[in-house]
Amino acid sequence: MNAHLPALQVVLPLLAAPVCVLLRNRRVVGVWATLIAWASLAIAITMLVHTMEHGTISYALGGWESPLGIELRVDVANAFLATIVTGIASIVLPYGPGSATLAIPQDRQYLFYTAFLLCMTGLLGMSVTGDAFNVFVFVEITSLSSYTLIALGKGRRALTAAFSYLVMGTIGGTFILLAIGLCYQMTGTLNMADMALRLQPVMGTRTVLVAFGFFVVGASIKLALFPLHQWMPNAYTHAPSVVSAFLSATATKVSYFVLVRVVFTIFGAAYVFGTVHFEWLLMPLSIAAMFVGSIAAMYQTHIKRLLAYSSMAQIGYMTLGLSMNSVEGLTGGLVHLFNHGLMKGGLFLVVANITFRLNSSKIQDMAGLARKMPWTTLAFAVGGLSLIGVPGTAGFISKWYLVQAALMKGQIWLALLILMSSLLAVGYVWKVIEVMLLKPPTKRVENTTPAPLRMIWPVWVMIGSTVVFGLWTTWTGTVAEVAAETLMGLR
Amino acid sequence: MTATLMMAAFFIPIGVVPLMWAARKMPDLRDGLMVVAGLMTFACVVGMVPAVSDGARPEVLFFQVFDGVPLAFRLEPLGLVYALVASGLWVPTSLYAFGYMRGHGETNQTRFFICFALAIFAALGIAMSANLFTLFTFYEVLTFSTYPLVTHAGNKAAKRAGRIYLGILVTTSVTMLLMAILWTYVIAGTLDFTVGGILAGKVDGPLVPILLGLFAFGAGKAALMPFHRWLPNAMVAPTPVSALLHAVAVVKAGVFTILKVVIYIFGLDLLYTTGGSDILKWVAAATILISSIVALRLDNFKARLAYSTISQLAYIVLGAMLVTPDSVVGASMHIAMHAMGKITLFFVAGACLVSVHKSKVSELNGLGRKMPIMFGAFSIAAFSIIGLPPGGGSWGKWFMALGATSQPSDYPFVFVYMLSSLLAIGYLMPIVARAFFLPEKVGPSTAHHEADAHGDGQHAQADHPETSIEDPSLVPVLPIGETIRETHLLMLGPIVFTAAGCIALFLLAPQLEAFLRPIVGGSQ
Amino acid sequence: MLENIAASLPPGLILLFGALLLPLLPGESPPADGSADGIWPLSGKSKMGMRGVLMLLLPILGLIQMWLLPLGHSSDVELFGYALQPVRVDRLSRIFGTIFHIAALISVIYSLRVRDTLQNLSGLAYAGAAIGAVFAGDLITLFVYWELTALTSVFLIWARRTNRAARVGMRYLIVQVLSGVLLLAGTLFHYADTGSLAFDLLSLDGSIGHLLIFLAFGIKAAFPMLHSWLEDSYPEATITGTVWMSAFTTKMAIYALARGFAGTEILIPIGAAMTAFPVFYAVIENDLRRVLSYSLNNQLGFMVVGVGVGTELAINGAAAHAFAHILYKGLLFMTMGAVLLRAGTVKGSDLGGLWRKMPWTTAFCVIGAMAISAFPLFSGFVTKSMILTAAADEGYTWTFLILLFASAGVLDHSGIKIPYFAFFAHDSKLLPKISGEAPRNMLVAMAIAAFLCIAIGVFPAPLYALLPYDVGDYSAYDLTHVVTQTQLLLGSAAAFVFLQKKGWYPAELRSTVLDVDWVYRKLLPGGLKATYNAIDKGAERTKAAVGRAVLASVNRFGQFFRPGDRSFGEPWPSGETAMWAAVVLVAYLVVSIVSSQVG
Amino acid sequence: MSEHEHGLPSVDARGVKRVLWIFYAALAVFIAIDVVWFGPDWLSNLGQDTHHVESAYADPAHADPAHAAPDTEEHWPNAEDSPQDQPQHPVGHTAETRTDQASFGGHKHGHYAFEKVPAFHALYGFAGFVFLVLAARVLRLFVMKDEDYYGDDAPLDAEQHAEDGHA
Repeated sequence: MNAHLPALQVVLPLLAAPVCVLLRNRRVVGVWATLIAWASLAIAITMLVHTMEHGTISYALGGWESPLGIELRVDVANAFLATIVTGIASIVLPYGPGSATLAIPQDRQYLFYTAFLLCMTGLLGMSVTGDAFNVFVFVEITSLSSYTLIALGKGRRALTAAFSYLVMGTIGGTFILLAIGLCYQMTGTLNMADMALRLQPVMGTRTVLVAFGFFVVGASIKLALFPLHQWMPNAYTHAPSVVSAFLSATATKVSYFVLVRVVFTIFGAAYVFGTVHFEWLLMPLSIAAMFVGSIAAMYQTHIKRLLAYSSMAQIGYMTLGLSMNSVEGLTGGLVHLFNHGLMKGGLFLVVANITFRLNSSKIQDMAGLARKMPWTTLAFAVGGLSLIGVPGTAGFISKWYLVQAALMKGQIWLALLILMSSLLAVGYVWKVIEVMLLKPPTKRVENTTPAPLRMIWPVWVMIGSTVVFGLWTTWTGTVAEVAAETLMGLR
Repeated sequence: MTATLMMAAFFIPIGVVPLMWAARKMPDLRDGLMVVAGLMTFACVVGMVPAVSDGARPEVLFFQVFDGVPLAFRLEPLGLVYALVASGLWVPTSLYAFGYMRGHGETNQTRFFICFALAIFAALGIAMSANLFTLFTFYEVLTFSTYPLVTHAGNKAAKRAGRIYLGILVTTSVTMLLMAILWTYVIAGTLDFTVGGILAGKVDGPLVPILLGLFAFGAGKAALMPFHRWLPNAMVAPTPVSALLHAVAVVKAGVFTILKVVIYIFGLDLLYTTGGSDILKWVAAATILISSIVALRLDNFKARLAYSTISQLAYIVLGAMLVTPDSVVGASMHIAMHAMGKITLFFVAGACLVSVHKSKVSELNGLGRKMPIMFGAFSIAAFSIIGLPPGGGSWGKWFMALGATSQPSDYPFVFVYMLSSLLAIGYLMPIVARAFFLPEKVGPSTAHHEADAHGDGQHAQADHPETSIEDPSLVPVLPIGETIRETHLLMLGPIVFTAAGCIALFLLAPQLEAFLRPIVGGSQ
Repeated sequence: MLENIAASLPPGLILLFGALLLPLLPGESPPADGSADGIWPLSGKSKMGMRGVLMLLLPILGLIQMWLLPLGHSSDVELFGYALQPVRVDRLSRIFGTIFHIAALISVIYSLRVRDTLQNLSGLAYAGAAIGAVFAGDLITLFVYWELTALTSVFLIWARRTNRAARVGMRYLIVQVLSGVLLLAGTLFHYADTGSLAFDLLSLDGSIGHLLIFLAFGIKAAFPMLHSWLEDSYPEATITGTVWMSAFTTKMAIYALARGFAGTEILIPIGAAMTAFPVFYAVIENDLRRVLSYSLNNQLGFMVVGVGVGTELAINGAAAHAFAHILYKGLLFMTMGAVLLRAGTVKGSDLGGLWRKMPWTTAFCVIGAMAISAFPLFSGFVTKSMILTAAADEGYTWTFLILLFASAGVLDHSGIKIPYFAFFAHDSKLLPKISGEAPRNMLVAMAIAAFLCIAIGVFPAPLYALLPYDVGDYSAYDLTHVVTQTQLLLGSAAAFVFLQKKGWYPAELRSTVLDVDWVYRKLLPGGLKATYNAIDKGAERTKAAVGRAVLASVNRFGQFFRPGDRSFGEPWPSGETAMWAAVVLVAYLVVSIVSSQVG
Repeated sequence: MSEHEHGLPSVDARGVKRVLWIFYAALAVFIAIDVVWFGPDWLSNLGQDTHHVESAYADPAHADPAHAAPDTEEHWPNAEDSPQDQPQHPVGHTAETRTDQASFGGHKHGHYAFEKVPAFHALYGFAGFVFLVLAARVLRLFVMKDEDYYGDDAPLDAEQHAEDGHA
């Protein structure tokens, strides 16, 4: 049974998506999608446990053995990622109706679920596949469905945002396709593991160099690495909040994972860091992302855009972890991938609650909100503390690993930069908290009521888990460390 | 058994929070809950004293967080003293706070008291932590749980103060304290507080002062100059906050951290032999003197006390940096001594504000005639802060200064301690002189509400209502005889209690010293 | 059994804690405010009340208790592992303890009508602390009492309730506590050096600890240059406060010097200077209580010389002189207090002819003046001569001559100037306003002191029996002593007559006379103020400049990030983003090429 | 003039003179005692120094207090009241040298030759007093200032300079 899980993981949401179109009824569809997400989560967790205990699962799709056939290859890292994606989906989907009622006409809500499930399929596919071309396919599935999801947002700017994302996403996808093509040209295989083996003799060629370059830039666009992040703020701002929550927590993360895969599995650390010195490019860009993203966030007047820029900064931490080329660094990156998913997802859900009641995402409109929506405000505060990296929250754990990695490499200046950039988070988080806590309430706030319970509990599941995973790191820390070791080939 | 008590003491303050929230519509019940919780917590902490005094070191391990770094608690004498101070002063402060908050007609009292309980919870967490990670965790909890207290007034001044408060505390703790902790972790592979230190033999050369500096400045709550600005700014908070948190729990968390690091992370021998603390000694000495001089010139009552606190904290830091057994024990004793004295002073400052609407030193003329008990208590506490018998503060200073006689290069610090006593007289005794011996001024008083306590020119905003008595049973004066009109009993009681505590500490100092001696390897 | 009870209690504590009972007893509450010039009004009625009874009882009980302690009695305690000796009774401490109790009793009688209980409380506690100090057998106990004397006595100044008194009190307190902390620092060093805290002969042996302790004693003993706190504060205390203060602090310091630094030769020139320089100031000072303060300083000089000489005779002389001095100086301050009470001022320039209204006070003042001038048959004569003889015995010729000169000076400022300008000379304009003689309790107190001045002068034997060392057959009353001393006094007096007739004697002028306290009252504050202002101004300017610069740069910075056209906070057009993709790609290639060159 | 203003008699000039005469007489008597009683004694000893006790400090054993240290334990007579058990004084000097000087009468004694000069003390007192007063007058030129020179009577509030929250 376990052997079939990787296939099931991808196929289940893929098959469930068209069913949504058939069902149509928004309530039924909502329940259906939620069930699928939960089932996927169960599969992902099973895979994760299995891989932790028994090692990699390899599944030959259609019985065609690799390298000729398509291989689904699940190691701890893949399973970890799949768990994140399905986990976030499991929380966001039950929440969906609340947000959906606001943003999307009722008769078209089944489309939301369809697109959502397709998006999930793409993300899971990217997570579990061992085939390079498959990656491209799933990237495109993800991208196309997410354009749809973003375009579902209210107002015309959602369309422009989606379009802008489409343009950038297509460029990214094309770059990835180019890279795969070049690699195929050099190796004649599409299976990643096989490709890695066959690349070894031709490593010195320009073609490989360029192929890696295209991979890097393509993936960087997808994961919104500075300065290729431009699609992101608009997309997150204008998409329905629930979509922002899901995408911010998963899409960029999976893209990050693809980059990690490319670096370690296909090209290998020796080539990437030894020959090309990719870190010379990646590290400055990551640091710039950390600072520019946080500073830009500080100047935002809309809370969703603020969170989007914050995401850009947080992605900088992850890529920084990658650029350190050490188990600790990569562990930090992967832990942050998980933790940031939780907190940013949670925060976007908080925002969804607030905009649901206030019908505005302007920070100024939230004055005195603490008195009217205490639990929501508290959730924002906890999530914000996690972004800052206060101990006891998940954000602290990531920071700990990253700083530790920097110190172990003897790069004290880097450790200091990480810590200082995390301070900038205080700036943009507190900008909001101050308004919510200390400003006298506006009329709009005075007339509002707390969000309904069905919208509060998913928020608190996400936010609560940032606290849980901020103290109890056995799961995240260990898994991420094993995943990092697996990726780096140390296991 | 002791471990059970420890966990009880740890969980009661946070356990009472939901109950208080549930009772938010019934202020009397809510406040009663807090007092009960305070009494229970204190009882638990006191209950541990005999065992710890006999050498027990109760431990509780929650779970591993990082490799070799668990969330764990372990109580030793220094931590117990800090816990005793924080929990022991919680009850009187609660009572005082009821009188103050109601008498002053403050809003958002539930939020206030809940944050208060959280702060105590964090302080106890700090006191009992078994390693630097646990300590840092609760250190930050303390920072954030006190933010709503500092900004309680909600006006512009409070907002500004809140920014400075958070800005300095978070900046220092993240860029320096956390850096130092991680650095230590990378070097030593552990963060446990260990008798004799964990860094001995692992660091040398300039790394010792650098690391120690990161710790000392990183513990921004210790308000070592130049990271002291948050403390006077935090004085916009309601006085109970200034009293318990910004004179006791929060600032002591800073110096407690420094002491813990010096004793259990570096170890006295390492610092003494390498001279790693030489620079910081001078920083602390400069802080003592400069802040005292600033205090001399301040007219705002609470601001003056705040600078006095900065100076007193630097005493403790200097005591720690002298790294002799005597000075370290003295510094540890001074945590309790200063807490008891300074809380009294703040109580009096707050009572002046609530009862007679005076917030400036120059407005206190003649108040001692009206309120002899209160200002008598003030005088005793002031003696303690100055370091004069019969105030407990004199013993702390004795041991710290004794530590400075151990080597000639430290001799100047003996004089720093002595000179600072004189400066303390200069800024505290005029208050006594004015209150008791100058005729009361007639004319409009300038302070009507807390916002003015921070006299940066930004006066209260319109959103802060004029002082009104929320509860008519709490008229904030207690008439005794014809001319004497003391402050309300809910405030006067705690004031007398803590002032008596100053004298009690003077008498109990030998026991305290014997209790603390094991932390530097002395006999039980 | 009585002895056992007495032995369980350190001397001084009866006064110290008994005083705290005063406010608890029923008594007249003080009026709402002080009188116009800050002199606390005395009760109009002569009702003594419960408080008065207690006040009288305390010194008497204390004295009895002290005398029940046998010589050699000591109590030992261990504190922090230090061996402490809170009580040690020997002859030196007993004579000081005795006179302190007597002084307390006289002061109590003098203060009986003071309705400001705080003054009485402070005075009694102050006396208790001073008594405790002279029985302290270790340095920590000494320090505790040492500081307590400062803390309790400052209220006697502040009790005048004027701005001036508030200032003076602060200065006084700071100097007194400076002495205390020096003692503490010295104790620390002494302990670090020797591991002992016992208070015995310390001597100046070059160790920093002993030097600090010496300075601490020196401040309270008003050594030259360290003295001005005395002249600054004593005249500013309340009427009764000055009487209390004149007895204890300085004599406690003399005791401490005798205990710790007997025979320290540097004390001889110090003491000699102390006897000499204040007399010049006393001549030109207008405030008669300040004149007495200078005189007090001068008398301390004699004692310091005695301690410095350090022979048995000299120590005896110092102790005896302290004993006698407390009485006559107290007496003189009491008379001046009475004048201040009735006339409202003690400025020489404003007084004169008061003998008409206050004959008894005048008589007591003259007795005090004769005692301090050391006329034969008065107490000063039998004690001062011991010091002079001891100094001469040891061959300190110059010291001897200076002491002789100072004796002549004493006659001038205390013997002549005080009574002459207050009670005689030309009649004051204030005279009609003076209601009459001092209140009866004050007169009683003065009478007791005056009686003792004469009694000691006539029958010195009981005092001699109390002295630390056996006096042997020393007698002040041999013909040489009497003749020479009388000659000296009469010769000086003749000079006064001569100068007065010539019109050379300086007139009493309203003025302030500068002393070394100018340094910390004018020079330092002025300098500090200038520094502060400079710092403030500088800080303000820097703040403004930095503020502007920061604001400008933040604005510029913000322009770049704030949402708006072409800023970072706003997404760019897709084309531009695509261009950035190309840029990153190029950057990648550059990096990889460079790295391949390098690597 | 004060007589009328105060309604009180002023000091009687004759009374003062009478007192002064008594005073002069007393002075004369004491000088006479010196000259008549002690005079011959002085003349016979002219030019000789009287017994001059050497300073105890001339002896280094006495001068250096460290040598006295062994005695310090029992420095002050603690246990005993009786003279014969008097402990050693640290400086080591005793009352023995005083025995010949305690008598009332006989010859004038003193430590120094100059003391035996008749009326020395009277003259010294006179000269010293005149010097003192004249020197004080000179001193006055330097140290005398206005009565409110220090401004101590001003209200205390003037001393608060700093803005709160300064530094």
